[in-house]
Amino acid sequence: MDELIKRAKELLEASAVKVVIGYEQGTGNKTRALFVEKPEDAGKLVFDSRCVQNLAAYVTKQEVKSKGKMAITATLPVMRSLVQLASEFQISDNNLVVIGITPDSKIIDFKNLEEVEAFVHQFQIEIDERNKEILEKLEKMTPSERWNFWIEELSPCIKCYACRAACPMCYCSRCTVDFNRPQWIPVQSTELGNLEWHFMRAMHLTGRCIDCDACANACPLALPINLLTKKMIVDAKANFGTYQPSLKGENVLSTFKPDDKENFIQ
Amino acid sequence: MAKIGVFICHCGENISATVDCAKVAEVVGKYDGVAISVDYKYMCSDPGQTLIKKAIVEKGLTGVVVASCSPRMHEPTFRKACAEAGLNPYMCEMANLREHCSWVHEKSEATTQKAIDLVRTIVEKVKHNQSLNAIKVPVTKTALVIGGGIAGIQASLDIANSGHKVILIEKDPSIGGHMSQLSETFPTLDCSQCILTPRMVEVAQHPNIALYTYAELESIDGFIGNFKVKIRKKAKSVDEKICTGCGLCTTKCPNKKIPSEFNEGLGNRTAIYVPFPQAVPNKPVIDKTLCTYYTKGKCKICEKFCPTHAIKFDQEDEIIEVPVGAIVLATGFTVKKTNFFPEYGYGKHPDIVTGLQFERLASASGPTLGEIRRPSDGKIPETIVFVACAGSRDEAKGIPYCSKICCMYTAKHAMLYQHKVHGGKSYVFYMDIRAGGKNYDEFVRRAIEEDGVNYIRGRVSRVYEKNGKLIVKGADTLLGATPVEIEADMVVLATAGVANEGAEELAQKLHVSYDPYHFFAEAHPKLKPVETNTAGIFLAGACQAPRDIPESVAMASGAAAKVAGLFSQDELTREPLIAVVNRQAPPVFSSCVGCFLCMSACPYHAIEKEEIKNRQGEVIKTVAKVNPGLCQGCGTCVAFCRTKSIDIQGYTHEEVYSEVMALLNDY
Amino acid sequence: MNIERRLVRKNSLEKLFEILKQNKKSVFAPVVKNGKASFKTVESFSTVAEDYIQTTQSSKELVFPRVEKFLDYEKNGKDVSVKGFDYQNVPDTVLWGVRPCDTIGFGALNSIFNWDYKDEIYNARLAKTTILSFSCNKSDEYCFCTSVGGNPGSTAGSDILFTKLGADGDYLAEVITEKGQAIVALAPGLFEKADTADKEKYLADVPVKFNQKEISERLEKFFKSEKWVEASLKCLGCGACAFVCPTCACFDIQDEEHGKTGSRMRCWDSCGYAQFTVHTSGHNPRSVQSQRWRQRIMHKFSYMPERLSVYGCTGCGRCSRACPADMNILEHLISIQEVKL
Amino acid sequence: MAEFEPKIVAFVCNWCTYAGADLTGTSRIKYATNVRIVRFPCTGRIDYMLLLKAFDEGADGIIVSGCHPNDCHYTSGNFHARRRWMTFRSMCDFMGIDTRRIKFSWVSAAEGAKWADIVNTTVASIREIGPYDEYKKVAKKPVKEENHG
Repeated sequence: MDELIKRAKELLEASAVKVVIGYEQGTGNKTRALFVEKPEDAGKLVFDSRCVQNLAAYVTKQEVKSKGKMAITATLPVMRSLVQLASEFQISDNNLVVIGITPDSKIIDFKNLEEVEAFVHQFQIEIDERNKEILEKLEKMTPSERWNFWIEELSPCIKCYACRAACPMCYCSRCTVDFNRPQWIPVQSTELGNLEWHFMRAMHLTGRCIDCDACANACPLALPINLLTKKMIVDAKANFGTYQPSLKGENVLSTFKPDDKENFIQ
Repeated sequence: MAKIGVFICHCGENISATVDCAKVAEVVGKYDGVAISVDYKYMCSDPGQTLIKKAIVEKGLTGVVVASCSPRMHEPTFRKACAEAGLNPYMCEMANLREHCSWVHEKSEATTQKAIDLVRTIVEKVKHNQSLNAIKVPVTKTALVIGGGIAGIQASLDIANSGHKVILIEKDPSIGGHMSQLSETFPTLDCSQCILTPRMVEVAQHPNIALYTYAELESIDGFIGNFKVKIRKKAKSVDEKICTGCGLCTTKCPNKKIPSEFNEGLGNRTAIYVPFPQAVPNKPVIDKTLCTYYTKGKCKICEKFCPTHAIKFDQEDEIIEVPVGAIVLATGFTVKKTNFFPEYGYGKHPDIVTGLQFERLASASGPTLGEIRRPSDGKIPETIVFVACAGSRDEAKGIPYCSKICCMYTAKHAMLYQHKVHGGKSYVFYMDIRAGGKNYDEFVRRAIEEDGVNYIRGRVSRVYEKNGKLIVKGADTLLGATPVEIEADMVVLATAGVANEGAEELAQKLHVSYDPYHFFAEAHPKLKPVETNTAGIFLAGACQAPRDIPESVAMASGAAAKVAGLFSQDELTREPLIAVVNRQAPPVFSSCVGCFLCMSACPYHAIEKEEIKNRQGEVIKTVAKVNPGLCQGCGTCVAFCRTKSIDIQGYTHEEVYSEVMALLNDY
Repeated sequence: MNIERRLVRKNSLEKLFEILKQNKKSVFAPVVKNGKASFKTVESFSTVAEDYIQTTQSSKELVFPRVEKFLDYEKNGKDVSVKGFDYQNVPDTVLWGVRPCDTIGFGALNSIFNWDYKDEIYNARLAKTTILSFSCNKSDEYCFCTSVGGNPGSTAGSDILFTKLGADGDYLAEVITEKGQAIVALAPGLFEKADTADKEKYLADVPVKFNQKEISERLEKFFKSEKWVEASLKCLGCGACAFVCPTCACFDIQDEEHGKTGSRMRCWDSCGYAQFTVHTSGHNPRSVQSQRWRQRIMHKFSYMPERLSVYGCTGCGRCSRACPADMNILEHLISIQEVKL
Repeated sequence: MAEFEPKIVAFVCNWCTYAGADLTGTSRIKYATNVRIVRFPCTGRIDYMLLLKAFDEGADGIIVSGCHPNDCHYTSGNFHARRRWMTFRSMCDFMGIDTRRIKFSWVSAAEGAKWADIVNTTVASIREIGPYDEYKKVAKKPVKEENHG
């Protein structure tokens, strides 16, 4: 933590960046995002296992960007998000410095996003055991049981779109649900409106989601919506091979292989 | 408020026999926004079309639905009729009541109901249609031809003769390509140089052709009709304007032992050289990589002897930028060298040669002046073995395809050998004889039957040297795989034709697709054989797949015809059914967020980045933009734009959505 | 009407619930799922949650549902037939287990839904609702009802307020309104006399953190402050705060058409969304998040008191609990009080 | 009771399957009346949300069809579509949407008979599975009466 504060201070003192995005102590036992703009405020930075909010969601926010060049405290999920964002031309080395935090909590400096990518590629995106079990349980159900499961699970959804807001990949200025000519997704928080919203959200994240769980953590009703994206990761891996964010931008759905294998097209 | 006219066609009895057309007209006539709904015996007939035109004028229709046959049949007819009556042609759509309804169902209420549903769907679509105007793209009437082999030469001449400017670039010092290396050509055995050289000269002298040899494509920008290409003219170290082509320098150059590319390494050249006597242009270049002055810093003998002081050691590569409207790719192919074949000694034995090397031996202008003498000791081979399919059709070698030209040239080689070496024995090992083509099979038969070439169906497993002979081990599969062993003096491998080195890189530069073997891909294997999937770029000759001369020439003329067609108008007119990225008022400018996933999905590289700047010139936003010259209207981008910022004219979100709504709901 | 004080034995609550059901009342009560308490229509007393500080969502959806259908229509040629809201079938409902910081919120909602146009649908739903609230004996760091004029045992807005007298004690039932008396009348035996019971010592202790009036006054001069940006940088722009809030009442009218039939409905909306204020022209007067955050605070603490004479905050703390970015409204309000003008 | 007549929507590309269905017509091959075709330039254009919309509006089954791999008029639209279908289909399956009701096929412009067969087998199988009530229940009433009663 001292190391992190030192790095932040150095960057701000040297005017290498205008703002350092990190975590601070929040309400109760929570931590939350902190935007340090003065070297003397760097001392407020904290880092520990509670810091799970994906800060990459902030690097595309207009008012954060308008501060100028940013430095970001980046855990592995954040780094993955940054690589994906860079591949989608949302950030570049010109506006971002990455202060990496390795999975064993060491500070690691990166010269550029290519180095971040190389670091990230040392780790596979793997679904954790607990969720794997839930996925397997769901897969064993009949389609009807799964249908009922999701209708029931999603029925409390109030469509506050916290899942969207917390996701670094949902940076679109106009979401599909906000598109109304035609209204693809019903605005209403009804069974159908909820089903289609979550269906589409997961589809739009296919090949882009890096499994940080920000969506589920953000949900005020604790809906297990991250299961949908997790399932998409499992399937994308099985169908299309490696699953890693890459600066080359080879997104699962905007690329193809002529010999992609399926067993259902007649 | 929509005023849609609906015109139900009986198509004689083709539709009315199973669909109650009057009922369809009546039901549809009650729908909101339908101003007129009538049925008629033949809508496509003159009176039928007049009916539509009259209704457009009298009722002030905003849209027309013709419910008749497939739009693939008569859409142009009815759109034209509408346009004549003053309605935008894209406000006219067709409901397919014949192919998709009356012809595939029995007469029943369900069939009539389906017809009503189909018409209603199109009515709802038309309500959301927008007037569209054909896209006009200006055309620069200059073509760039890349590659000066026979295909490039033919394409250049054809385009130039149709009155348009051509820039022909060739990476070697002379045009002519592989054809200039050939001795005689099948199936007529006329001399290759004799038929080619006049064409080469014509290129050089043609007022419409600018020829840049020793030049390569540096970069390309733009789109059909409006390309901007940068050409790198490599430094020749010789001022062409001053040089008279006397050739004195080449005789004085002390560096005389450089293997000649033109002679496939069977002869030598100097560091300052003209690749072959008939070269066009017939002026030397200095090979900087091997010239003593360039490599060691001392020599300049050529400069001393040059009577016109044309040698310019300080010459540098020059890059010129030219606008062109179309590009013909004619970069040709190459053949695998003998070192590709471990089973034939990795090219270590000098008397195992490629077909192309044999061409040079058989050529009157070649190193042996046309006598068949083996490279090792110059002896005339008494026994010679030709191996067809050397590498081709061999999955294990990564070349599963047939190189196509080898069967014919191997027959020719054997024939030439028999003609030149009386009493010589020739053998051809082959897998199949593929001699499709005018007079081709007759030619092969002549080799076998009249010239006594021994054809053995089987593959050669090994060639090795023993007591000064080349032992060729193979099998004769027509005799039950009997092992065959021939003691030969020389072996000729018909090595596989492969894509040029660097073909992949060039394709990427031009955004042209290529196959797994790096041959350039045609836009459609049957119907668009000379087009690529990048509009305005065409293919000729063996860069697309191994091709013989007549085919290359035909392709070149085909590509030239496409170019001439493109150049026949000042503006290119295209159907406006293309994708469009939305634009909005500032400060939003567009709902596009610039993720550019569409870019990687577009098969035509039609999506570009557009930087939106404020008045101070600062970039506020980078958004996608569809180049109307390149977009072909597939709509792949539309389906996965998350913000729904791209739409495709003719199949917009609102149009297809309203179709689905109309199909499944009562109205 | 004077408040009547009654005693309800702890094991009588279930009986009361059953009597309500027998009288064909719909009961809307908190139920725990995924560790979160939420209001639901419940059939059995056993599913009703007991131990919760606050529900994730407020009870406003009972009178202001997430989706309220106004009308259905059907087109036949040029004729259109409209079927409006069915007032007859609004169910007789008992809102059970609601906290005083929710009930006080109905006051704000009433003002919003009746200040110019009388929202008949809202009023009809509220008229058919009887509110049985439970005072708080626990609070957490998010609670601040006492700073905004409420308290853990406030009777404002309730028909009957129950207060648990001790951890294992019986309940003091304060019958506040006629609606409350009507409930008592259904089960008079369950409501015993309790003239002397004192609820105060059983209530949660929620200290006052700021002066509401002072905040309002300061906000008037605070509109153009740079602080809004600093304060809202971490705001992600979702609608969680508005949707869980007991007084947020913004909505969006949606039409949905399926061929010749269709309907019109109102759906919850949130001033936190970037698209909330987009004009048809594309212009967005609140183009950045800090302006939206400012709107939220100004609306609740400046505009509402000024125009409706009621504050738009009950101190329930739901928005802070629900915020995925830990935007703690209490902290923000305290900092507004502390900032130098 | 009348036999259940499934409503089936077909999403097809212009160049192969639409033309193939035209050929079914010119060949006068008969098939069930239950299918209605919506024409697209390419399978690459077909937005998966449209498939959900079809179920929303009461379709019992869906056919999606385009050019065989390598035959796409636009070179690669169908390859993109194939990936999208693979993803869409597994998403549907995971959310319990009945994937038996969505038939994907390649029908070329020459396969008039195949088109008739695809339609007939799809109609028969949907007839057997029955109407898609599960989805209709959720979708047909766009607004569930929130009267808490």
